[in-house]
Amino acid sequence: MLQDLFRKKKYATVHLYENKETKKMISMPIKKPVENIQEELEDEAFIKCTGCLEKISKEDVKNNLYTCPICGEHFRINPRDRIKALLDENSFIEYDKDMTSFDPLKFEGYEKKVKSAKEKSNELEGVITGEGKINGLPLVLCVMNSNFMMGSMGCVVGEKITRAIEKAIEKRLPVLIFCASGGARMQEGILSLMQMAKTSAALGRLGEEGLLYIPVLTDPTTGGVTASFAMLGDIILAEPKALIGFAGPRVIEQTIRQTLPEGFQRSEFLKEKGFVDEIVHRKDMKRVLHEILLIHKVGGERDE
Amino acid sequence: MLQDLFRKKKYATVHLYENKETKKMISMPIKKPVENIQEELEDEAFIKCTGCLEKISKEDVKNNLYTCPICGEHFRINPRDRIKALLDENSFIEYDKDMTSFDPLKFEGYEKKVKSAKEKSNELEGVITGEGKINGLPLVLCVMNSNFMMGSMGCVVGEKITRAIEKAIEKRLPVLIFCASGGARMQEGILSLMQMAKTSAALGRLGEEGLLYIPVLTDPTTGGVTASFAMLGDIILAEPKALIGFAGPRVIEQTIRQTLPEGFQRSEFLKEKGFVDEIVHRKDMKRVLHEILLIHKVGGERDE
Amino acid sequence: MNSILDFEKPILELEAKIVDLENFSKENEINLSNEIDILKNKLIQMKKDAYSNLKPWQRVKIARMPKRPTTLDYIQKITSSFMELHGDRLYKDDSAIIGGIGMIDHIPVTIIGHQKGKDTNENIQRNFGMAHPEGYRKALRLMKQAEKFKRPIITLIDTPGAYCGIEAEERGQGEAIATNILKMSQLKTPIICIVIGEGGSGGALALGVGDRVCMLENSIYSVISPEGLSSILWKDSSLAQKAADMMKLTAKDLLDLKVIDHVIEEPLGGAHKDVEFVGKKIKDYIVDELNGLMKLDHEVLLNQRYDKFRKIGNE
Amino acid sequence: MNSILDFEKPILELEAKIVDLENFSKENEINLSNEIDILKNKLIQMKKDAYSNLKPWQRVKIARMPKRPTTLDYIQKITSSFMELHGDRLYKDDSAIIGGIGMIDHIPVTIIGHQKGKDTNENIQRNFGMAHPEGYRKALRLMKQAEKFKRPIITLIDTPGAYCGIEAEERGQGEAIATNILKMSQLKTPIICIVIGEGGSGGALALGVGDRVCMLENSIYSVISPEGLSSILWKDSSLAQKAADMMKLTAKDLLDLKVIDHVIEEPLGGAHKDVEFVGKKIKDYIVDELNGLMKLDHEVLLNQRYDKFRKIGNE
Ligand SMILES: [Zn+2]
Ligand SMILES: [Zn+2]
Repeated sequence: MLQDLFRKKKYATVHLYENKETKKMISMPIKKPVENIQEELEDEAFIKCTGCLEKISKEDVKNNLYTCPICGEHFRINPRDRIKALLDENSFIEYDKDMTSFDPLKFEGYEKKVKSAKEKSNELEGVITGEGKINGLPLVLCVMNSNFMMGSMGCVVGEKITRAIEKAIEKRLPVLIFCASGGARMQEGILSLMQMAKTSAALGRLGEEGLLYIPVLTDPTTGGVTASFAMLGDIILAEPKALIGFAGPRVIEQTIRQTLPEGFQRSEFLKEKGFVDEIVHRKDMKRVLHEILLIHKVGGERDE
Repeated sequence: MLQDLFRKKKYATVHLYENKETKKMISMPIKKPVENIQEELEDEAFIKCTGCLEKISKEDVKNNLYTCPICGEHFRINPRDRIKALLDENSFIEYDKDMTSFDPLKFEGYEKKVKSAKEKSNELEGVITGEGKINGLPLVLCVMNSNFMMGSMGCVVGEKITRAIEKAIEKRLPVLIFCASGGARMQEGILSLMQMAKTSAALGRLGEEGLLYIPVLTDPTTGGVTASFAMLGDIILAEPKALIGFAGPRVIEQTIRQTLPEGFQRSEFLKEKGFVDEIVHRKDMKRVLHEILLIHKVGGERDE
Repeated sequence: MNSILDFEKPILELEAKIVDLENFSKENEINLSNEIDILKNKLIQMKKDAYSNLKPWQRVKIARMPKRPTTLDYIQKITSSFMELHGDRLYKDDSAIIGGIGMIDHIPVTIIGHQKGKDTNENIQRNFGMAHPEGYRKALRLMKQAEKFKRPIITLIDTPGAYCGIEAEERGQGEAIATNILKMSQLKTPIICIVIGEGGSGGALALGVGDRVCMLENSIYSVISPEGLSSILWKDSSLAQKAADMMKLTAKDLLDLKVIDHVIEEPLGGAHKDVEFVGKKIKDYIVDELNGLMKLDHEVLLNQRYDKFRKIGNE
Repeated sequence: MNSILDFEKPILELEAKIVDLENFSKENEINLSNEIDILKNKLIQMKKDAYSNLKPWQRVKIARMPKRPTTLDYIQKITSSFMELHGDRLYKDDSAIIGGIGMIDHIPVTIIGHQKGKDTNENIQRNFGMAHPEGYRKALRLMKQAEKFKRPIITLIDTPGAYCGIEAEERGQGEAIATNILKMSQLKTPIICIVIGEGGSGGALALGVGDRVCMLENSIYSVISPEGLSSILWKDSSLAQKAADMMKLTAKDLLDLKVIDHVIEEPLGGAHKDVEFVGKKIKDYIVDELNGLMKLDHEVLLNQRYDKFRKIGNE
């Protein structure tokens, strides 16, 4: 009965992972995420799904926004592909695209690591920022890149996100951040920690202006990002089964000297614990975001 | 070391029930409260303490503000005695002292009950309100009376407390409420429930004016009072071992069909759970309240 | 629980008899239309007699019927789009209270309500609509969100009461309810509260402080359950019916006592007989009232809200 | 843990030798004052050499010494009255963070700090100064209270980090820290943050957003522990010393990086050698800074606070 209710078309159908399905997903074991699904796909025409273990065609996976066509398993998606799938065609205007990391602490080996990350990801840094439209509704968008040093937050990531938020305040636009991060960028030391304060303070101003902020938590969202902008949304969405936590599971296991319960720190767990508003399948993301943007387009006034 | 620190004179010594002592108290079994210690005292010169089970002289108990001179057990105290012990001599000006309950629902047997409560308590209603001074610092004071129909909150209790809060707003004074209540007064039905909204809304205004509100939770504080003004303090104090809860222990036991853990819903338990700032012995109450009032006398400005 | 109430039995029997006669008439080709018309008129009269003079206890029964439409049923009827939001951002997502954002007649709103189940399984999952502190805290989070985005708030009240249990006490049931009551008196956005079933004590009031408070015709709102009152007064919870008669817990009683502003009509027999009808009535009420409330200055709005509760019980 | 650090051993040995000589001289009535003076001068030089050029790892050791004064020690030194307040009003009173109200030089203030224990028992009770979400939420409650009553806020930072555990994650460690960071950037009252020992990552920053941020000379502040960094970089936590040298975690480093505003002097050897002295320095710093900050408009104050963090890492 309740499920029927939510299957009605006029509702945002973001309830896919309710009830029985949720329980099934929560009880799934923690698995190693596919580090980079695109690379694997270059080898042959099929891969084995990490969710259902079925053989699936790479073409199908790609056509399904890098999710399994059989079980809905979400693989990591390149930020450019995500932006393309989400925004209206040709609506994206990128901000600060030339900004690149310096080496503030002269940290041994850091320059080399950044160089290799640039080559591997074909990006200059771990986040892409800009503005665009979803079905005609404008917004500021930041997409983190887990391919760039695990999406770690250094000064450039913090600065780009802060500038994007400030731009949104200036233009009175909502902000959407796709989070994907292993945490702070250690090679930038205390400066990287301070990006948590910088970005959060900017979000504080955004909120005071009555503007909407939606983080979407994708696999993995951990560390300093979880302890700052990932958890500060008016509405917090997550992709299915994403790892989301402050401390990483390995660190916790080392601390408590026991293995973690199944499903711990996954999206479904966080929703149950009250920290995620809804889990949204990647293919529904555009529709759900549009619906939210529409409701927030007008504040307390008729939308006519 | 830590205990030494707090024994220094310059600190408010409200830490009596810290550490080991707390644990001891928390593990004490729930006991039936002494319904009316004064009545018992009329019989003979000694009573048996409900805390330490020692024989103690009524005179000593009275001189100790109705606490056990041996173990510190707190017995119930008449509101007039409490006011006398707390306020500077002759500083109390009572508000609305003639206000008395009507029978809004024409509820069978209610008038008779009120009449008997008046005779038993020698008061017209379940709360005394007014203003006075603690070591020269003015405040508005409400003291509930567990002797008057178990301190239940009907329209007059709600109205007197609301008026006292509004008076405090007018005069820019802090508000102190000694809570003692079995909950809503059923004989006034839905009107009694609405007193929770009325008093809480008044406290909302007090807070918006930047004025201080301190509830002191005494035995028992339950039901509608706990779910309104008892829990809305800037600083919440409690007397030792007072029963404090939303649902009464008997109702909970009936619901869950098991006996409650020892110390459940006692002051020390609530402090541990984060709902009480400090537990203060009745003999320290005046000093502690004076200290708090002093700190709040000036806001962010030097007190010179 | 049975979804046919005792006093409905004669009506149902008569309905069945009419159907029998009609069948008999058709099968045997005997004209009984006169007799059937008489019975049908009698049925209409019986229904009117039974349902328009319901005793408080009968309304208690209707308000608690498992068939009675719930918060989600009405949300479906009154919104053109709705998205449920989850969690208190502190401890848990309590499914005894649901909330989310949606559109009513092109007005963006936040809707929050107690949610009972439709069957035993769902009732266990939703704890029979009895919230823990995290339920009230989720509600508060969503109400503050509504205030931020200048959305009016609609609350749908349907709970036997706040849950009585060890964990609920440990996590501050009293604090959670108290904080909601206070904050609702301060929220700078219109609030409309509608009791759709059971308005059980503090657990109801925690969603019940608004600019307008109204009740469905067969809903109840009280400081304690009839069973609770009778067990306190007479140490016998089976005298609940007697208690209900004394308590003034029906919509009409609360209107007379000026505790509520309006009673929303239900079809004969109760809201479950025609959810569409009741949904329409609720929607019309909300839209009408919001049209007025949304025009008010925040200061005026909050002063009126304060005065509304301020005067209750002040002779 | 040992409270005598390796590099201090020669100093302690020389100190012991001087005492021996003085005793010997006294007992045997032999004048050794020349020799003793030479040694004493040597001792002064040795101390200067050792303590004024401490390596980062040595400061890490000092910052973590069990003897190092804690939040409560400093509260005692800097306030004329203090009352601890308890609880987050949601779930628990977390004793890894303490807070309360008091007077510093006639100024009412709210003081909040991580609290380590003095011995193993107390450390277990206080979880070694590693807070759970409820600790940060208590801190936030007290900070909002301070804002309401226009009291400046002093935070004393001394934590290895936020606790890593199942319950901490379940109750939203990330959410609690994030919310504190955001809210601290908005509080309309002066905030002074002082790192008195370990400033461990997000757990430190959750009390670390203020108008002034300063550090005691031998305290540290970093995004990860040296052990954590070395185990990530070299899969070997025993190379922590090497990591510490690379990390820029000392007070002087952070001053150079413009992350902090000021370094508070400690006596040679560390704060534990003279708590009175350090307490006085802290108090003077607080009073001086508050005198300026309390004169500012809220808007100016908040803009300056925003800019302070806004510019960090912006080349
Ligand atoms: Zn699959
Ligand atoms: Zn005793």
